[in-house]
Amino acid sequence: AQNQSKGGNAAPKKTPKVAFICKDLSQQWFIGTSNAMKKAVEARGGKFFALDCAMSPDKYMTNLDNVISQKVDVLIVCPPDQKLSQATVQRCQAAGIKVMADDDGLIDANGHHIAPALELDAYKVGQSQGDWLGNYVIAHKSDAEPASTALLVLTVPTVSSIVPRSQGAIDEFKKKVPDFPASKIIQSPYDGTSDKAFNVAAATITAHPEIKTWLVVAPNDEGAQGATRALEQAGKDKQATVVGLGAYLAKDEFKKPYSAFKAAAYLNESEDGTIAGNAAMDWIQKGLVPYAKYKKPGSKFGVYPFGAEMVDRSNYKQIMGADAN
Amino acid sequence: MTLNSSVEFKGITKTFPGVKALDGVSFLARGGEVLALVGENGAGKSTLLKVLNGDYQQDSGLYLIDGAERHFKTPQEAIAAGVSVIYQERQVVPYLNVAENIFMEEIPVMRSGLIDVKQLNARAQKVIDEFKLPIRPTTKVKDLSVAYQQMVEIMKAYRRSPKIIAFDEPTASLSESEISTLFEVIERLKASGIIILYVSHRMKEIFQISDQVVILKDGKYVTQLPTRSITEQEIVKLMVGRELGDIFNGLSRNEEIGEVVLRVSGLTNDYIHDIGFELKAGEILGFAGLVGAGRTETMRAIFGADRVNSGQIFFGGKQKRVEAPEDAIACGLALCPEDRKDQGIVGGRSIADNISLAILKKLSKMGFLDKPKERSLAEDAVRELRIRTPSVDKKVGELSGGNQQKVILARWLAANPKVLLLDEPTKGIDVGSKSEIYQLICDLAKRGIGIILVSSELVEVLGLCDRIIVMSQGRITGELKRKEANEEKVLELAMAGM
Amino acid sequence: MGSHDEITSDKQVLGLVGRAFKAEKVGLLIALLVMIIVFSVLTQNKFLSASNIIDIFIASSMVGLVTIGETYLLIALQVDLSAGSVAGFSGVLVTLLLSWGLSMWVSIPVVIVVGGIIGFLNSLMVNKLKLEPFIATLASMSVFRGLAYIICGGKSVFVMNNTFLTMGVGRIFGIPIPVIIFLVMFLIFGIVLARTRFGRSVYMIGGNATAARLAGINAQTVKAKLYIMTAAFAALGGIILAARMSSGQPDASVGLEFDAVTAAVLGGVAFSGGIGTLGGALIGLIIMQGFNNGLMILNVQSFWQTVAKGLLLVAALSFDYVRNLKRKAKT
Amino acid sequence: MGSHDEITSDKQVLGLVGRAFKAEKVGLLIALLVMIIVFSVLTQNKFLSASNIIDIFIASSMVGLVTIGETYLLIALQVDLSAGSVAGFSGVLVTLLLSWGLSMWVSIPVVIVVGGIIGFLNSLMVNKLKLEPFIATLASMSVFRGLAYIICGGKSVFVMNNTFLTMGVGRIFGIPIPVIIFLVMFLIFGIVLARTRFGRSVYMIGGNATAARLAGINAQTVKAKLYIMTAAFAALGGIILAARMSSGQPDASVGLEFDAVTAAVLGGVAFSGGIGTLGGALIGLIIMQGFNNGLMILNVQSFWQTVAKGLLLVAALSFDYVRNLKRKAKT
Ligand SMILES: Nc1ncnc2c1ncn2[C@@H]1O[C@H](COP(=O)(O)OP(=O)(O)OP(=O)(O)O)[C@@H](O)[C@H]1O
Ligand SMILES: Nc1ncnc2c1ncn2[C@@H]1O[C@H](COP(=O)(O)OP(=O)(O)OP(=O)(O)O)[C@@H](O)[C@H]1O
Ligand SMILES: [Mg+2]
Ligand SMILES: [Mg+2]
Repeated sequence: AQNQSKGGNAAPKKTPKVAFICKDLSQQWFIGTSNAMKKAVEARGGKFFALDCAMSPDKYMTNLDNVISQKVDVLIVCPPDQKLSQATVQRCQAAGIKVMADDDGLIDANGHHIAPALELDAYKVGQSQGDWLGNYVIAHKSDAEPASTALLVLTVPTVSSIVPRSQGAIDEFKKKVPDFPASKIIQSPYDGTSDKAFNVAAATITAHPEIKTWLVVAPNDEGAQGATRALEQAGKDKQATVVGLGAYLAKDEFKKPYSAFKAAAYLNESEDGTIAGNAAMDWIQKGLVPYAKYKKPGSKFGVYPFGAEMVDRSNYKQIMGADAN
Repeated sequence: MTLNSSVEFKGITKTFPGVKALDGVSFLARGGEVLALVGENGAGKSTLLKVLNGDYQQDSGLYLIDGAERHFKTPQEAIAAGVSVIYQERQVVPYLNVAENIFMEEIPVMRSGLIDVKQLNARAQKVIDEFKLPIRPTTKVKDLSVAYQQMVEIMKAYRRSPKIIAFDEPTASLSESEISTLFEVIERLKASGIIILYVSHRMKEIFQISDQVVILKDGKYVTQLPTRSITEQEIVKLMVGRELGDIFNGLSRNEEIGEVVLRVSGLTNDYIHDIGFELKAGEILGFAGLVGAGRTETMRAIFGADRVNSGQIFFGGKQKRVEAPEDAIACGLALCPEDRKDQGIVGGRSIADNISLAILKKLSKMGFLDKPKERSLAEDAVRELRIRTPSVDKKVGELSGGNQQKVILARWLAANPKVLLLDEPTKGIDVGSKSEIYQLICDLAKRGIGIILVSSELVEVLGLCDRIIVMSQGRITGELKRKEANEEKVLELAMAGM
Repeated sequence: MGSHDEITSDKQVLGLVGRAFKAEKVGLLIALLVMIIVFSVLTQNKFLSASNIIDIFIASSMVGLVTIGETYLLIALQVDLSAGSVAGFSGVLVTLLLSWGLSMWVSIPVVIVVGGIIGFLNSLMVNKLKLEPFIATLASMSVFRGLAYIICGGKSVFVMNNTFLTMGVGRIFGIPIPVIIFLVMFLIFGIVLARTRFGRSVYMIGGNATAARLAGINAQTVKAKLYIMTAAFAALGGIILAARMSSGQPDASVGLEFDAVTAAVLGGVAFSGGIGTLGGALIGLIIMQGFNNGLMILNVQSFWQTVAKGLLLVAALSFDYVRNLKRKAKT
Repeated sequence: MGSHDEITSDKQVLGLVGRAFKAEKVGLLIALLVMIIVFSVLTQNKFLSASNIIDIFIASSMVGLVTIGETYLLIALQVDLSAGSVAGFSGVLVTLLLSWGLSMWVSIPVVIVVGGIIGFLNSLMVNKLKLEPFIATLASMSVFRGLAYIICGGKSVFVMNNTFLTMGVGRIFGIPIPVIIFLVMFLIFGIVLARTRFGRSVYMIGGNATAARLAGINAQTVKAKLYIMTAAFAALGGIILAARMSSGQPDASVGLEFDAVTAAVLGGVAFSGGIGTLGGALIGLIIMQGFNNGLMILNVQSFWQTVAKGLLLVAALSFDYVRNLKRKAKT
């Protein structure tokens, strides 16, 4: 492996080690990002391994202990909760390990970034859902009968990174369709699975028999799919519009002749992983602090704004490429 | 010495759903005397002791100890007041050792709060020595035979130095030697002025140990008499309400012994060695021996309930592999187990369910149970064996000990096998019912069923069996024909090699 | 004697309304009634609308299948914690098979058989390795959840096969097919449990395994059947869920077994074995799912839903408190 | 009798090596050893490095505290499924109290007392409402997880208090404080279980409840103590975790109770009550956490880790297979 460290220290170094502590490696998104990271790191002669927290803060701490013992060069983290940021940075500093964040930034009590981050801004992703839905409503005049139209926002209140997605969707939608009555925006909790989303959506439909046109935003594709099936079951899918997030289930819904599941925020997992993996290797091999060019005045670290792209029936193939199959 | 101590029951009444277990029972027991409490199965003996122990609360009536009215709300209060009751059902903690069981609520501790193991074991050893038993304080109770587990219970009650001690059928699983040790202890307790209540169905013991007899019938007090002033026949008549002749002479026996139905040879496992014998159709074969002789283990080995290291089993001349009870049952074998509580009853289920357990196949068509038939079968059994219960729907766990035993027996009598192994079948059954059960056994023999009767009650083996095999220390030490057998000969063989 | 006869005939009168309405279940029925009344009032009768009742039954259908298995198991003093994982695994497997082009008439039976094999493995651990059911099935819970992810690489699998989807969303006389499947299974297995030799042996094994064994009941065979049955039901449930959602998801049905066990226990099945009926379990299931549904209609905040569910459990079971008081007085 | 004496003295010889090394635990020790050897080889000795051993113990510390409680409970034929929720709730509560400006010397005791009260509530359900422990604590699992979210509005709470954080990350003679706390607790409660009257009464209740009752042992009091103890340990664990994470998180420690029960059972504690020691549970715990750690070092893919964990459970418990074979013969 070639070493191009700037200090002119030409002594051969051992293989660089990059670790990724991920909040949930059972999610398709993270599997994709971690695979892309691995590819990027290994392509440049590094060694990469990923550790799963299964959404548990305890496992995160155990994993952290573990990578510190293993003396990795760069640690990429996506913590199950951002309140773990300071513990992470302190521990890594003490151990002399470079740490950077992926998807969720590492922030202090005031919300300032305390490590470089590629941030999947959950709020922004939500906004793009809200934006799409707002445009759709305007274009199709879906809100012509306000008394019988409602927006169902499925959300998972127990997962801190999901809450802002829903909020972003609501805020942006309100901005686009300012006349939409606030009383017709219904937030309902589910647990992230299709099954529960189905039950919640079905109960909400029952609770509001007067609603004929349902607009639904879900923070993942499972939720959107469950809601779609519930709408079909209640016979209300033809007038409904469901927006998901991830597009991994949406792409197949698009292949059907009709589905109320009409759009999703697509996140490019391999792009995310590739950027992060390369940034980590640059840090080790070139001493370049990641994402420095995104540094805003006054802040210590740069944050790469990783955004989502909305896909629907018309454009998913070109935007998603191989992911569309 | 408190020779004037006493316990007096006045009008004790206790009802369970559908049964009046005790109905105005009054009597008095004095210190320095053994009072035997007798009555048929379900007469209310155990219930009375549980009331005294604070385990059950009577509906009405009261009891006085040393003239003062007492009312124990928990067994704990009873223990504190010097009452110690040994229940009919063994109550040991299997994974604790002997010493810990004996001293359960009074384990000695050091000043640090830690258990004083040395003292605990020393004190336990002392009690064990008083009972002259060859067991160690540190042995886990689960590793003891049933008899020694029973002795552990007796020692537990004894070492509390109680004022009143009550034994509920303590000898049901003991052999002669333990019984005589127990009786020595009881004599000593008696001499020190303790009040002793003694429940048993064994008339011999009652005359041997008791001073007073109280008879209960259907939950009611019948009479109290000095033991000296009454005969066995009189007691039985008062208990049962009719005369019983000599049980064994009155039996109508099977005279036609048929072909060999079961042959065992060289049967060996961890507990038994080289067991071999033959059983013929219509024959009643007794197995005698002291506790721990290996009779139970022999039956279990034949039945496939225990592993066998070597040996062969032949049914009707054909060698069969018996690896599990199903195999044995398929060959026409049935085993009525010795341990009622752990291996016999399904306490949470009804009498009918329990009686039909071994014949579910016969009772069903295409997998569906014929419930009316099951019920009538159970009702017949209840009548025939005089099981005291309001209905066949009652949970077996709520029956008296003797009645539970009758249910188990009814299960196996209904099974109608070719070979029936009965291990202590009359344990805890009252004298009145015994004669009926003996006749039932004889009737089965007449139908050509080969029967093995394992019993620690020698009179039973001698009176009922055509032939007696005696075991000692896991081996067969001899075989006696009915005509030549007597108590001395059996005992001699039972002690052989010890 | 007299008084008891009266009791019996009382019971027989009640018995006319069916086994599920036995005196012992009065507490349960009161709980069900109270729930229905409270939610009907709170939701202005939406709770009792036909479409909502169907929703409750749809939500019950999958848990319901597993509840049958868990009820049998609990009565026999066993438990299967792997049901949720098996359901998840089966949902992924069936959609994978379909996506490889296999016909659903092959895929479904294959997956149910695979479920049965998993159940058989569970029973081997219990019967042969003598592991505690709780631990043995906790192990397979872990194994099959892992395999669910592995076989699909962590990605949900989409199904397009319309005949297959009908199984999840089709209706017959207005009743969704999953509901029909689950109710028919309840009926069949309720009768099997209450009326057949096999059902009886389940009770007897739970009541005293040693006694049952000595009476010639092969407890190991019975247990094997129960584990196979439960896992097959879980597989069927997973298949139906996949058909309902038109995708197989590796993270589906986590905790399904706990819901099923909770439903059974709410319905009077005891952990101590030997007690309970499938009719009771059905009521328990409806109480549980009805309650969840009611909270959802009311759109109660999710955290409070969690709290309320815990309280429901305690409250519903405390309806039996009076009975317990009596029992306590006796012991 | 002769043969029996021999067996006992055999045991005594083994007993010299200490209680934890009793014949019954040989299987367990072999499992531990096999695991250590295999991982040492596979990880080129990284597994046995001092820092990794400390990692294993840190990872064990929180589960360990709850394992103490669950071991006691299982021996007494009880179980507490709410431990993880109580830990999560306590972690949030303590950080909230700290964030309101309370001193840690007030906050910590308060939270442990609150934990104890939760335990007491659990015991009330079991003792007074006569609910099955599994169900009673499943209910409080739900309730207190909900409350954990409610008290913090679903958002984790940050802590700055450095003295408090020391409790989670500080070291004494190079050993992390959580590890010290957990080992000291194991020692103390190990002695209490093995050598005190209270400990014996736990075995008695689990071994034969009727016998215990007749001997005047107040099972309800003992159970109440056990539930209080377990919940207090869970609270302590939650506090320590919060200190390690410098934040209280409402979703922390989900499933903690299952890990604790698994550790105990791996260590020879039986679900049937009356059997097991804390020494065994400690070995079980180390096997479990060591295994997790080894898989992590080897960077086994997470799905395969899930599978492997299930297989470990089966494999480790099957080391007792031979012993079980004997037992089987005697049913
Ligand atoms: N817990 C209970 N629930 C219901 N009925 C009971 C209970 N305990 C005892 N009984 C009933 O009370 C009656 C008296 O029983 P008890 O055990 O006192 O008889 P016993 O004289 O000891 O008989 P045995 O000689 O068979 O031991 C029986 O009919 C029995 O069924
Ligand atoms: N569960 C057990 N654990 C250890 N040893 C046992 C066990 N059961 C029986 N034994 C031993 O096996 C031997 C034979 O016991 P067994 O019960 O067969 O005798 P038995 O002749 O039937 O006497 P009993 O009159 O008690 O039925 C005894 O030495 C006994 O201690
Ligand atoms: Mg009795
Ligand atoms: Mg015997």
